[in-house]
Amino acid sequence: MSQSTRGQRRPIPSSAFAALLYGIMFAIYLLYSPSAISLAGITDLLNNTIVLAIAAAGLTLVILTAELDLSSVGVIAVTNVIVATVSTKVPGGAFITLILVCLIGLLVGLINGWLVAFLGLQSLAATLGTMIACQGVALLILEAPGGEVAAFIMNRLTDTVFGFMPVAGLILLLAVAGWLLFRRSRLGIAIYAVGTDALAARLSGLNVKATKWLAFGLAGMAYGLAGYMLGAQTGTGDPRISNSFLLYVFAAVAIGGTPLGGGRGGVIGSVVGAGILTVMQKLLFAVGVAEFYTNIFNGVIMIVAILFGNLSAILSLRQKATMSQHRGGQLVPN
Amino acid sequence: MDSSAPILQATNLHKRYGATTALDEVSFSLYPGEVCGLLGENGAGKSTLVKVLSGIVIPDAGEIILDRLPYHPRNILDAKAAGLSTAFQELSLIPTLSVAVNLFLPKPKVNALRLVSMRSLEEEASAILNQYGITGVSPSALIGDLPLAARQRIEIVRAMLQNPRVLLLDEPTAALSEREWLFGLVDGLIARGTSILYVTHRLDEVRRLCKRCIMLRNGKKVLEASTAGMTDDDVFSKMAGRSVVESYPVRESSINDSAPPVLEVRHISAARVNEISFAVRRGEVLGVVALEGQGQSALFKALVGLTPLKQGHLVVDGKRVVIRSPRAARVAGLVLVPEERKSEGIFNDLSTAANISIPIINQAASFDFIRGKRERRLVERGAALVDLHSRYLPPNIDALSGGNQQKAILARSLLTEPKCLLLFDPTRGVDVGTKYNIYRVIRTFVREGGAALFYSTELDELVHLCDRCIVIYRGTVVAEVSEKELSPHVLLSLAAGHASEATQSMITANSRNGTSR
Amino acid sequence: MNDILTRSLVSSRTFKPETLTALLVLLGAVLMMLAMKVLNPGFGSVQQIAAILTTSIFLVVAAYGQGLVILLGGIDLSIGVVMSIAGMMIAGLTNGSNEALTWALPVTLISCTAIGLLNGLGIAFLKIPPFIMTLANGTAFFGVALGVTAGSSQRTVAPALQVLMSAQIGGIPVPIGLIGCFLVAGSLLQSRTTEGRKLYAIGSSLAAARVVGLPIEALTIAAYGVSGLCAGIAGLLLAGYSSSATLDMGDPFLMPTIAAVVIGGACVTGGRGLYFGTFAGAIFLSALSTIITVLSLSQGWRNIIQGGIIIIALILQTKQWYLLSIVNRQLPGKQSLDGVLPQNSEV
Amino acid sequence: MTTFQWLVTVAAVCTLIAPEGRLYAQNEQKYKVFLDMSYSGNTWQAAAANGIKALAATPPYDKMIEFKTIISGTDVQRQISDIQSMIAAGAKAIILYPLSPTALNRVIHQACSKGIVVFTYDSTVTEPLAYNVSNITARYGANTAQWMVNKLGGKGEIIFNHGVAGTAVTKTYDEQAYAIFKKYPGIKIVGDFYGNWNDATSQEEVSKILAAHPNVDGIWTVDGTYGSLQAVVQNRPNRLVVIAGQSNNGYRLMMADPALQAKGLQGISSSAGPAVGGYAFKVMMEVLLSKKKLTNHNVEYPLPWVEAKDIKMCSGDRFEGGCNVFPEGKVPPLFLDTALDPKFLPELSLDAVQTGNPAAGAMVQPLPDPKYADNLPGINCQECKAPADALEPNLVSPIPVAK
Repeated sequence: MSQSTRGQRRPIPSSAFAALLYGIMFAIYLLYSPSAISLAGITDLLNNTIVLAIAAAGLTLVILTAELDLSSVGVIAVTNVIVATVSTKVPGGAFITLILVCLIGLLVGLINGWLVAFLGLQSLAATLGTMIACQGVALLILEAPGGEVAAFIMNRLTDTVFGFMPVAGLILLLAVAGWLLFRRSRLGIAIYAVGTDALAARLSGLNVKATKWLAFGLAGMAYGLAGYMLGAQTGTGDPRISNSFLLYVFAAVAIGGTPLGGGRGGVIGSVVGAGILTVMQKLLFAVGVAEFYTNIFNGVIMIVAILFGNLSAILSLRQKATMSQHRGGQLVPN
Repeated sequence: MDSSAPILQATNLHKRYGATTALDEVSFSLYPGEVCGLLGENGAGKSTLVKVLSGIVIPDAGEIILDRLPYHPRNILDAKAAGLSTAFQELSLIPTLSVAVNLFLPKPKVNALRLVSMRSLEEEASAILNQYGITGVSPSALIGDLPLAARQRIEIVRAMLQNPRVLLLDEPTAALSEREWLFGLVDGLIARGTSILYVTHRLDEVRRLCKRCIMLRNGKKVLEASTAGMTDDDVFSKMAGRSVVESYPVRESSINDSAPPVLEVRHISAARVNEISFAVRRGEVLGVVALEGQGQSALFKALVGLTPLKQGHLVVDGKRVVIRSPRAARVAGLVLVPEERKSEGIFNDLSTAANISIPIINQAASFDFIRGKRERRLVERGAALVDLHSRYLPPNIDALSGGNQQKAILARSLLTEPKCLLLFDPTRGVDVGTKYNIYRVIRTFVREGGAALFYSTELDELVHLCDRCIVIYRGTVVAEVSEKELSPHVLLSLAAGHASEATQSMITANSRNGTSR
Repeated sequence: MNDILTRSLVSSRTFKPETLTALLVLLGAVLMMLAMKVLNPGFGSVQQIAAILTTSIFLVVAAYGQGLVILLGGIDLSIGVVMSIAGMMIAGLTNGSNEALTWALPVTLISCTAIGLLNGLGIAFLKIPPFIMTLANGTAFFGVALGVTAGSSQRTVAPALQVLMSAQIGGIPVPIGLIGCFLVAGSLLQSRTTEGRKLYAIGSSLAAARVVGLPIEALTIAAYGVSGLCAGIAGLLLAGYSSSATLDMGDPFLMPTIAAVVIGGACVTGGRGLYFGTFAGAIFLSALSTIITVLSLSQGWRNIIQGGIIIIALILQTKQWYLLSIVNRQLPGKQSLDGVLPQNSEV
Repeated sequence: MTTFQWLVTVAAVCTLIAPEGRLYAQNEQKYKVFLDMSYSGNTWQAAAANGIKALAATPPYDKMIEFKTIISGTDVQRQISDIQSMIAAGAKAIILYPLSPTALNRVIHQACSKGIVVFTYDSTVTEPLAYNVSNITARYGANTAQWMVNKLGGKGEIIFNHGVAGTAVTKTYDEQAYAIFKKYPGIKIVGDFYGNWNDATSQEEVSKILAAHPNVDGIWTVDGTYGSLQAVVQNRPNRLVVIAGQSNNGYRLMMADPALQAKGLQGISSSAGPAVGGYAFKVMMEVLLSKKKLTNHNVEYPLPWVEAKDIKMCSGDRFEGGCNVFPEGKVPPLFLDTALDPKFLPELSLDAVQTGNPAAGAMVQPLPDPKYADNLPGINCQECKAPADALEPNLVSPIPVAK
């Protein structure tokens, strides 16, 4: 994701390759299941995508700062059971719950960020701790799947508006638009700077710790929102979010072209990555892949998706080779 | 403003890192409108002092007064607010962000929506680049796509942008070829009353810019003097803390022409390398002269198989070799001392000893198990070759100064018993004492039958150390200069491409005009 | 006296800060055991502690491979699946016959190693991020195993394996002996062999390793292969221990292997970590889960405590660096190395 | 390769596989039936799915339906997505193991409104248009806990092996069992853990608890019973326990072993059996073919209940003549004997539940009328009331509480 499109030619962002792959997979899916192009079909697909997409978008913010975050499944579990226990109990439940889940997500994210940025813990391990603890909190709130989600959340957020726009699609568009704006904010720029080179960022006067802290906080908020949308989709609360979901969140980010090293990539790629993983499930079904073959193909397609994304790296390398050499010495006559 | 009162006054600054004292009771003053040089070897505490003043490092003790007010910066923003800004040696630019964004970090201007408008930022940046005389750099270009020199300029401009009352320049010319550009800017700032602390290890720059300089050694201030009347020898001996002035080792030719050349490069092409041929003879140090970015880095990488050859081949000791990896190069007898010590040279989680023994660790093992005693003997032999004290061997290599790290890398290279050493700017960021040490090691190596290909950014080194030089311009060899004709002037004009069509006579003519030894 | 002690702490090559971490983590495990003793005075006999140690063997073994891979800056998410596959294979191939073990054992372990090698090949040559490669490979092989076995082993594990896990030699349960052997062998391989040394180097700086000409690809592949092998061994032992095999039995071990490595003081970006640390981390996690089991809380509180203790352990681990720096400060000034500036504190 | 070349390659691959894709187009006259498994890879799920698959391939159903198995995994959103795909593919009936009693309601409702017959097995959903076939309502927790209390004489230390935290089944059974144990002040729960229905995990955890509490008298489990008992046999071989739980073949063999009984082993083999899957499938097919009309959407599959005295060794591949356990070595110890059900599923042989292939010569037999289940709010119905005695045992009679 280049900061500017003018001036020198930029390598094609890997999110573009992810989008291309998505297009191809969707096209094949349509070939086998033409009914999927209907509004209902697309609404279903978007509804299936949105939880993963929002969670992956949140994780992207953390990964851009060159940290890892496993807490997504924990936060989603907590906020999902909150939606299922609170939204029908208070007036205006849908809105109040939305605020509540965002705050809870933010809180957990800020705790993560504090542990990582200010106490210097390794993010992978620290967020593993908060993930387990959050799952515990979710179990305390709701012992078993159940509860009830306000009808407004359940029905409106999974439906369409204006007769053609699935709400999930609208939310995804808003998220993408929000990201495009956020990328232009000081914090957005700082996140890239910190992830690229924390030392240089610090010497530039950026507050590295605060940037990471806020990135974790925002990510937590996104997880909270993902839990909310999960509630909308299932109409219920479930204290158990499977670990396979966590792995899919990471896979979505990686397939979307954001390397775990930080500083490169972006939210749009991750949203597309989530789309790829969701349409993959549909595609495999439509093509007639069943039983254990699903697992095998799941694995193979993930690898293919990454190889596809690597294309962008190869192409930009080739481009680099023709550009000037960056590093060199100089001559100093003494 | 009262010109006699110091704008910046530091008293008894003290900073320790664990067992090391980085700053030891350092006091100094900086007056309005002056450039004060800060000299010292690597590891003398210059960078720490800069970082203390910039708010990056908090001193353990000591007082600083800035413009008559107590000054305790906790971070770089405090320093900026107080009117002090810094151009760092490490370059504090973010490679993945554009020139414009980097210029205005950490707080680029935002519009009513609190968003950064790239267009207005780039327009403003463009004006600034013009104003500071930087041409050929698009404000929308990514820093990572720029040559090092351009990055350094932007770093300097960024520090100056703040209109600081005190400006710290930490080795601002380390990657800069046109120093006059900087000198002009410095002169302009001085005229406006800005005070500059100028950190360097180059005496000529100090003479050119500073009326006064201070010098650190082992964290202590050892000298504060006017630059007038200072001799080079004085300064070097003070800096190194030795009474004997070091000199280049005697270059007694040890070239052995009876044997085939140790390394013969025949018409190789690779990325950024175009049809290069040359030979390094036994007992010879062949210098490589080039301005920055002429393909010299690619050449060295191609020689050890880090980048693939498109055509041509190498002959080592008269035998044609195929080198596709540094491993193959090592087997063939070619060993690279790489350009970027921090990232390509050292293994910073490993001890110095392990860093030295790693390529030949199998020799210290029986049945694959490393024998401690055997490894120690091996490492000590290598350390002795480069004069590295054995107390540096156990600790992690990242605790060592740059010079000692470079010695360890040399020791590692020598232990593999190479036929030809490929040295890419081995003295960059190395203190004076170690430099001479490295020269000696190289000469000793070739005297004992080795050969070396030596690239340096310092012409002086090339002139005094090499038996012969080749000049690379735009990816190809444009001239060859024999020992007799070596002089900074000749090399500079050839490297700049002025004599790309040069005939031997022209070079000779040039060398006569130049200040040959 | 103090000086001599501190000097040996700091300068001795064998006593790395990671060793201190590992010892502290082990101390934490011991403290938890003592807390159990307080909670329940009947606790504390050798047999009881042996029983707890026995249950840690799977983690101790599987985490070794994870540790090697993390040492390279990678991660192996296929460990759970490989463990299950190993158990299923040994049950399927032996079908309760000890004689069949002679060939079934190598076949199983070679297959598991092969899965690991495949991970390594994708990572080293196709440059697929380890996270995705191992996840995808694990998912795919889970599918293969599901296709072959229909989800659960229909055969019995060879009795010899079961005996191995419950037998005692000279009063010491065999699994504990195995843990000891594995700890010694693993530590030697990781810290004393040339390959181990090269792994540290590659994990520390890939670029430098390339310049020096270390066999990066080969060792990457080998490390993932060893990870597969260790997961395979752990799976065999687990099948022997529980006298049965299912395709989900390895899953609970994946996250703990990562946690054990990190709690043991390794750095997830590579280049740092000792097997002794991983071992300590595994024992710590076993003790933690024991104490949580005995506390009789609702699962919610169990999770909260478990997560909390992991975080506290990590915080204490970072504080330990202060301890070390205090120790360093005791050194007399002339001992200091000129120009010695720890990289991270300088900036 | 250039991007263009890649596109061409991909397009070529697409055209190659496209013709095969019409696999739903033919066989229009057959009923399209889907099995949606969620978990895969444990003994129970494998046996249940194999039973269903074998029945689907048993005449006359093999000619009548087009049967397909989908593995959705443990992520509920994927199960939703797959059910949507099944609706789109024109399913006539779906039999599934639901991951949540409530999360699938909307998509199941969608399916049912399109006339698709939706059956769940073992786990349930609260959607009233779907049919649940399960024995979650058969009070496993209350019955087994009471049985243990009776055997222990109302006092003793016990270990409580929960199932999977956060599932409806675990919550239901735990509630019942806790209520019973609480009635008897002599019963002391000294350790509890979530064994995740996994024998290896259960064995580890029981070993740890035994280390802390060497005098345990009983273990209550839902699954992971064999592993739990193994832990006792290994750590305390001379003093065994009273134990309630699953129907693993190895566990039943141990229960019936006089040598172990002499050391104090008393066991009950109950818990949900995989045969519930096959039973649900048969009921579903009868509903689909309009052979049966259900008046209540909750069907109860009878709770297996086998005590040591009831255990009888089989000589063949079927449970014939009242036998209910296979000799050691014929099946692995974890094999679930309740995968077979001679009464409701006589079509299934041992091979059928192990491989999913139909038994040779078998024909699907009609089922007797089903027993309808109690209501359990939040488990199998939404706005409903549980029977007043839902926490009481109905298979064993309680002993008086000792004062």
